[in-house]
Amino acid sequence: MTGGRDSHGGPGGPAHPGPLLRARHLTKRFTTRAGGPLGRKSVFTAVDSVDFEVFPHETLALVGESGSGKSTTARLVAKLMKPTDGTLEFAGRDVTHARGPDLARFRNEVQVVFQDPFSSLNPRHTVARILTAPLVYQGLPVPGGRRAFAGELMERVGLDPDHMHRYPAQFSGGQAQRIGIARALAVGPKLVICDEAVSALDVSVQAQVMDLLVRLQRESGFSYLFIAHDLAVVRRISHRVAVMKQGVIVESGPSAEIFERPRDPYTRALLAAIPRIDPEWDRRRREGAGPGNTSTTPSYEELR
Amino acid sequence: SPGAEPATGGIVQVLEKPDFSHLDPARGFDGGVNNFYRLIYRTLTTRAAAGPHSSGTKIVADLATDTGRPSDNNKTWAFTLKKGLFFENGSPITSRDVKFGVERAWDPDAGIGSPYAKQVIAAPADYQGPYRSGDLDTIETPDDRTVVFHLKRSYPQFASVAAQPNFTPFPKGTGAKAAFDREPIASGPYRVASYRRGSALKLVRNKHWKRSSDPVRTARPDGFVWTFGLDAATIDERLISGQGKDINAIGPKVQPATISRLRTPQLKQRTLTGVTGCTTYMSLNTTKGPLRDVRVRQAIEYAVNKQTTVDALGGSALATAATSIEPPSIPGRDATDVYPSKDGTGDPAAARRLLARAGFAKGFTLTVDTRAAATEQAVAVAIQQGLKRVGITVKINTIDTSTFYEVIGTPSQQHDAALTGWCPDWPGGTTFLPPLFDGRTISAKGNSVLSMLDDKKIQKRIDEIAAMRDETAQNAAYGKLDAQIMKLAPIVPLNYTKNVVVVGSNIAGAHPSISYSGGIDLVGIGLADPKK
Amino acid sequence: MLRYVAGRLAWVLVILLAVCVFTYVIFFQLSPDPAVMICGKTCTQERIETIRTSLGLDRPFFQQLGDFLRGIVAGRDYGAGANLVHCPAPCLGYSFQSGQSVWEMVQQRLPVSVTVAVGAAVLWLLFGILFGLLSGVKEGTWWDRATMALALGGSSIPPYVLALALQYLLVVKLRVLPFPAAVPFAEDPAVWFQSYLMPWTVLAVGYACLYARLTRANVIDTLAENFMRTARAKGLGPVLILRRHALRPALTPIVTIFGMDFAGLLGGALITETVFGLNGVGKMASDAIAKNDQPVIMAVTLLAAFFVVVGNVVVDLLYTALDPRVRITAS
Amino acid sequence: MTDSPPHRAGSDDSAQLLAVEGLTVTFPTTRGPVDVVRDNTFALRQGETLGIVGESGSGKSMTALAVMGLLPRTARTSGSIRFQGTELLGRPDAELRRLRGNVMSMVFQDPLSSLNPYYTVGLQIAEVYRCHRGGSRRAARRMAIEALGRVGIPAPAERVDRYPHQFSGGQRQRIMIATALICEPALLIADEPTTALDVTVQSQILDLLAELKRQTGTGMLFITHDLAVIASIAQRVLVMRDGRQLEYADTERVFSAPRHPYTRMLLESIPRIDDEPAAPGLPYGPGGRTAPAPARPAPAQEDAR
Amino acid sequence: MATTTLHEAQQELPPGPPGAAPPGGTGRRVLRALLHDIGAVLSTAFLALIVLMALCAPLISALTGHGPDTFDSAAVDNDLGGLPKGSLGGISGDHWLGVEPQNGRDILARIAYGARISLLIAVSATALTTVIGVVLGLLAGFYGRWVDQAISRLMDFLMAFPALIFMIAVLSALPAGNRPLLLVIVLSAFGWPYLARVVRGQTLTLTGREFVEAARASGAGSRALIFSEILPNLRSTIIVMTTLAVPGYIGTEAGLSFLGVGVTPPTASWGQMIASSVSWYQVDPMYFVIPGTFLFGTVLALTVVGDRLRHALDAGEAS
Ligand SMILES: Nc1ncnc2c1ncn2[C@@H]1O[C@H](COP(=O)(O)OP(=O)(O)OP(=O)(O)O)[C@@H](O)[C@H]1O
Ligand SMILES: Nc1ncnc2c1ncn2[C@@H]1O[C@H](COP(=O)(O)OP(=O)(O)OP(=O)(O)O)[C@@H](O)[C@H]1O
Ligand SMILES: [Mg+2]
Ligand SMILES: [Mg+2]
Repeated sequence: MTGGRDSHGGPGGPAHPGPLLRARHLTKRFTTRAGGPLGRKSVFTAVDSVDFEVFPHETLALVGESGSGKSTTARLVAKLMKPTDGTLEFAGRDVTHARGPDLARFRNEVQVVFQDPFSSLNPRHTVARILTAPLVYQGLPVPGGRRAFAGELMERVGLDPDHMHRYPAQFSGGQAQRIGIARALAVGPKLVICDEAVSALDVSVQAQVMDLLVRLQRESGFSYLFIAHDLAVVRRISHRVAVMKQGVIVESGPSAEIFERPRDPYTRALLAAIPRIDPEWDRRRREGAGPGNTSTTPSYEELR
Repeated sequence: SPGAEPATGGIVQVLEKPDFSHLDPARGFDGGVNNFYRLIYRTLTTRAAAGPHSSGTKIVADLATDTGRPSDNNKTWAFTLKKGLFFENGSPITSRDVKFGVERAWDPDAGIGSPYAKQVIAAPADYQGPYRSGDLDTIETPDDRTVVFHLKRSYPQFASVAAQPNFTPFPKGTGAKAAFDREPIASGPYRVASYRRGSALKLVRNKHWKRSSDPVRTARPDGFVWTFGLDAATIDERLISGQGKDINAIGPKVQPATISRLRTPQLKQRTLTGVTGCTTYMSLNTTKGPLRDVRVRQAIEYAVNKQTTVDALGGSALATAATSIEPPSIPGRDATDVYPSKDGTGDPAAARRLLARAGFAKGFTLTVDTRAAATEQAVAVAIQQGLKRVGITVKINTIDTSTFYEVIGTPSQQHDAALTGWCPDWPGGTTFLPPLFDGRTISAKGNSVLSMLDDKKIQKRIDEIAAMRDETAQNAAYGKLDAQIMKLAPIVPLNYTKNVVVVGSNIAGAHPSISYSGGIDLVGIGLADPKK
Repeated sequence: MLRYVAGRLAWVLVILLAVCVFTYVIFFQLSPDPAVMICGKTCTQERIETIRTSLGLDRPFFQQLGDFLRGIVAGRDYGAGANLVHCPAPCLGYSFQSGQSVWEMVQQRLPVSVTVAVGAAVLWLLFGILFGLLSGVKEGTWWDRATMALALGGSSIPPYVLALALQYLLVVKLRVLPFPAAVPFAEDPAVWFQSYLMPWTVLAVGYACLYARLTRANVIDTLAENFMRTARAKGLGPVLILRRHALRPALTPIVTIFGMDFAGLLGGALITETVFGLNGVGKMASDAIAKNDQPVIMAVTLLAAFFVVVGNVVVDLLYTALDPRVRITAS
Repeated sequence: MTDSPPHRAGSDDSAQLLAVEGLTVTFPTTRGPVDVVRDNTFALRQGETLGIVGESGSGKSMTALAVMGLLPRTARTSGSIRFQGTELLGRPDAELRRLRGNVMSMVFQDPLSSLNPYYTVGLQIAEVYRCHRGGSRRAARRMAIEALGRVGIPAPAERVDRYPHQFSGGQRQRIMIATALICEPALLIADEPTTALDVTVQSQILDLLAELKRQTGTGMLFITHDLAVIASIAQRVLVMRDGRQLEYADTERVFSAPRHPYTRMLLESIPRIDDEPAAPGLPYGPGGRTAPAPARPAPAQEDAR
Repeated sequence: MATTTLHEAQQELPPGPPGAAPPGGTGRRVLRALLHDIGAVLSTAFLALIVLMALCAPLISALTGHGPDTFDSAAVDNDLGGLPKGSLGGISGDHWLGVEPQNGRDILARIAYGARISLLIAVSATALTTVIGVVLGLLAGFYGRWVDQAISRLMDFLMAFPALIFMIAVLSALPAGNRPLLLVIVLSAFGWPYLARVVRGQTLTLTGREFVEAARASGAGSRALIFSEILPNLRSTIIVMTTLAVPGYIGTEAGLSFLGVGVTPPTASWGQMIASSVSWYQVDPMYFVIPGTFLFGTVLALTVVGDRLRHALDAGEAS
């Protein structure tokens, strides 16, 4: 499904060259065997002929049922997994079978934040090394030296730069997740694939990180493929949303449209299931804080 | 005591390192297996049994009634078989069986043992043994008990040749396809009951052997059991500790490290020392570099410290420094040392003088081929240290044991010098000096004249001595020739080795025999108390 | 899967063939002439030639190799006339030294080697893994330090020394064991066990030390994994946690080594067999080397190669079966 | 879920399940010991759910692990943890073992690394049951399939024999939950159990937990960042920051009248689905993307919000 | 020693400038941890002593007046098979560590000279084996497909040969030349597949791990993936295999020297000393005990240093 483009940011802008990323009929089938290597073979289609585009400066959110193939799609888009079928275009180039320098360029421009924070960090590397690794791997200079660079990145995502020489296992889940985000930002990519990148963060840190992401988008023009379950987060950050179910994109469109006028029953079910805080409590709190006086809410920085 | 008269009965255990090379007497030919052959095979003549009063070197009649009757200037030898001789299957031993046994020496497959029959007995050039070429006309069997050999040339020591293992009789036609290596046909007091190659061999009595027909073999025990494949240190350990059946056991030469353990009275009593009759020597390749100069070779003779080579072999208990090529066990030997020094420690001053005269005052480098075995390497290092005293640098070239003799026996491959030894096939100069110094026999492969000495005078003398009729005079002449050769310094005799063995406490009748490299003569051995 | 196994087995054949050719070149072409050795000390050129002819050494190299290979597959004839011998398949030739059929020799000796190897393997797996596991779990304690120092000592002692020392202690001094001998099991199980005990021990010590250290290192690594915490959170007993959750990840690399070691031993434990005078394949090999008995060397090499190569196939299969993650990446 | 009657602090009508007092967790680091949990005190009754919220890295997981007795070996713990009236701290591991997985169980935060990659998920679920309740392999397997089905894994009978890496993030998380629930524990510690789940599955899981609570009176320590979830299932809330307890009160009180400014800030930061998108005007327009992205993002100067 | 260099190699990213290095910098921290560990300090001291001894072997000879090859017939009893005179294998003021039986060579001098050969051969063979084994194992495990096929089949082929038999065959066929070098080459040629197979197996597992995938997504080339991501996770196995390889190679060298294809006599090597002392173990136990102690001490020291190093590195990452 290509989905209709909405007014804000359609390819109509003359300076705009077209989609940054275009996935066509992306399909992934897994072959599994039950009960050992000699077991019965079964084929499972995790991603089924999925089409979508991500435009420059745009955030496409991918939401959907757990196990619907979002992470698999992310892996396919990041070229970490060979698609069974379909093509992938990046900045106008077909990168489905990119190798060598083409692939290196692609890697420079596309970064990934993984869903599972600890598993995606090398247990034998210090944070400093993890954070500088993308630059080192891509043969780029580390601006300001390793320490300063890593320290700054850590600060940006709200981590204590003093912990730079710790190993992943010494961090909490949310901290590890932020290390993953910081790593993705290290090289200044064009597209960042965020697979549940903020799910393990408390709301204030989450807000800080999302602000960072948005600011980067504004300043440096990042695009995001943003996978999340928290629809409020999705609503806040995304321009367009694609809803996945059982390997298929069931609905996609501009964020506002999806949230306000969901068409697919599954989307509707999703929106309906969002847990909400008793509005009465909210009201009472606001009142307690004094009418119109929001300044009693301390900023994150103040609390530190 | 091990020298006492053994009782009848019991089983003698023999602990051994490697298995026998061949049970087929036409194929096997070394001290160990020759000793064993006498238990199951009989030959026309044989050596007397070693004993308290016998060194075990005298040739005596065995199957034959006497040690042979020569005629035609020692070129024709006739033997008559005793009466009442049988194979293990009960069939009588005839002169044709003897002839057939000897003929097998010409078979290209089987005849790899003692070379003397082929060397001495006349035969057509293309004769290839009984299996391929049939009968050999030069061995006649006029009747069942007479066999007559026609020789190529006069050979006064043919009685010794007739004692070689390949003069064992076999029923005509048997023994093809190496059958005897598996199932020998016994003519001696024992027969092979079972044989697992590499692990065990069992001998039991041969019922058809008549004690009356055999003055040499006492055959006291009821049988023998060989255990092969044991580790040298383990054998020493077993014999010393003497547990269980090991009190009835004998074994090979002990390791040098064991010598110092044999000091207790009980062990001293169980320790036997025999002379191997062999000389360890270093050959000097007279065709190479500085060694072409006889003075250089003589200098080396002086420079070597023979005493340290003795130490390397295990000290005074296992070897003595050599003074001449022939070891003391050879009749007619002349003991005078051509290059005398105190205790055989060498005379570096004399060596330096000779070297200076030859123009090698600064020394040179000498490459010595050595077998890859601990003792040989130790000897090589000892020589290295000795020659270092006069400025000669020795480079030790270690050669894998399995190929050592082939390499040094190939003149194109051997280096300046080689460390090896020689044992005579029977006591006398005949099988000692000519094989080592007759330059006419130098061959491109399998050469035994390692010194490459090609001296006409010596060759002439060898021929003269070979032509002598009287064996004693012959041996005396060889003794003189020994000194004559030594003046040319083609080899450096290093030491005469000894064989020290420990026997089980119940072993009796054990006497070392020079004929079998100082090993205990098996024909006289037995147990003191068979019931133990 | 089946295709994979078939492919690997085909490779086994290819590798064995390559080993065959290589061994043939090294031992029959580069090494000195066996005929001269057989010929003995008083030897003539023509005798050497005759021996060469009868051994077939005078023929062109490829013909010899071809004959050899054909012999393995289909059997072959040796000699001519009255001396003609038919050697049925699998024919590995006849020993230059003893004239015995090499195949028979192998058949006789293999049981001894297998007994030695299996017994030792049981011992070293048992002790190596047990001690490694305990040390890994008790990392840093005195027990760990002591065990690991012991393991180092064990791997620094040459087996030869250990063998003699054990023999001196247990057999000569304490007299609790007999001198080792290759007693068949059927003859007397008790004596069989007693006489193999020392060879097993000596052979096992070195391996046990290596395995203990490896197991320890892997166990320590595994214990640091998050899933070990899960296992504890489940309230599983320490034995079950170790046996199931720690051992399998820790032992997968050891399976690789074990396959190689064990297969290598089936080709004969050279030193142990020699020291204890056990007439196994290893002893046969060392004797053959000492005498340059090429057909025997060839056979031992092929035998050892066969076990090792097949062992490697088994290990690879086991590995994929043991570690489910490998399957997807290896395919 | 919100309709379950909130427990009042100090009411004695139901048994005290867990009482934590002055819990402090210290890690030795290269720069000296660091307290990651400081003097934490809270209690939990049967059938009650205590929600723990707080800043990332504030020691929530460490508190949970301390209760389970599963802190890393290097950690030092002090204070008191009483479970069903008995002190857990200092109890020999063998005794704790009988409790773990059986009467108290835990869902870990990082599901992939918390599952053993060498075994099928079926075995990993079943082994808890067999360890504590015994029974045949078959029966345990059936239990595992059933448990998988209950947490909403499609085709459980087929997937029971798969390995962890073959599941999606949310599925792994549900496998962890299934494992923790199989023995119907008295105390369930859930460390961000639903972060990887979409809201439909999440509500399904929350229903499941509520059901369990109703049936067996399970007490729950529920760690999450999703305040809406807390609001809907927890009777009491503990707010943590920097290892310290900032606030500990009834849910309603915390949400309607937070005492600590941090709590208030947290509540203000909750993204709301009905909010206007934060980044409405897209920054790209003509010439929007001229300068290349800097290799290093500039340090944060101000709160962008 | 081999393990030390291995670790230094793994520290691929150089630590910051010395002045600016943080107190928690890996290099410093590890060094500090090692200095605080008495075992590590003692072991390093012992290794340094051995190296010093090897380097100063001629000095030691000059000091004691005994070269490594000089015979001393007076020190052994010719009539007792060459047993050293005096107790404890002839230890005396003249011969500090006693003499060899049969020829009376000074054991101290031979130990010192032997250290040169043995350590040179064992350490370089270990280093070479480790490098080849680890690299090829990693490549095979990481790339799979034809690379794996090629490397694995080569390993199969090399491992198929009974190593000892073939070392003998190959070495005796090769020209004498530089023996220690040849030994190192041959030992390594037959030794690496053993390590490589283990490494390959573990690499197979690690390649599928998510952090490798993450590094790939960060733009890591295969080389970086293999050497910076996977290799550090193989540390434990490599350390164990490497430390145990040292005595193994010393033993093999001894065996080969004994069979005449190793170093040529009279060159001393520890292995050769141990091998020839074996038969004297009862009557002159010191002859075995002394070189044996040196070998054991060296291996122990190597392991302790390797172990402590790993520990110091791990100190940070243990959870
Ligand atoms: N092994 C360790 N050594 C030192 N500090 C550690 C160790 N493990 C965790 N920490 C620190 O302890 C603090 C608390 O961690 P914890 O995992 O409890 O946080 P959390 O509240 O669960 O956070 P999140 O919501 O991000 O999971 C963190 O700051 C973390 O860096
Ligand atoms: N290696 C694999 N082998 C077999 N099946 C797999 C494999 N990896 C994923 N799957 C299946 O593919 C489907 C999609 O997985 P994916 O990880 O993409 O889901 P997701 O949308 O990211 O879900 P979640 O939100 O729970 O993370 C799942 O049903 C999963 O079980
Ligand atoms: Mg996912
Ligand atoms: Mg946490």
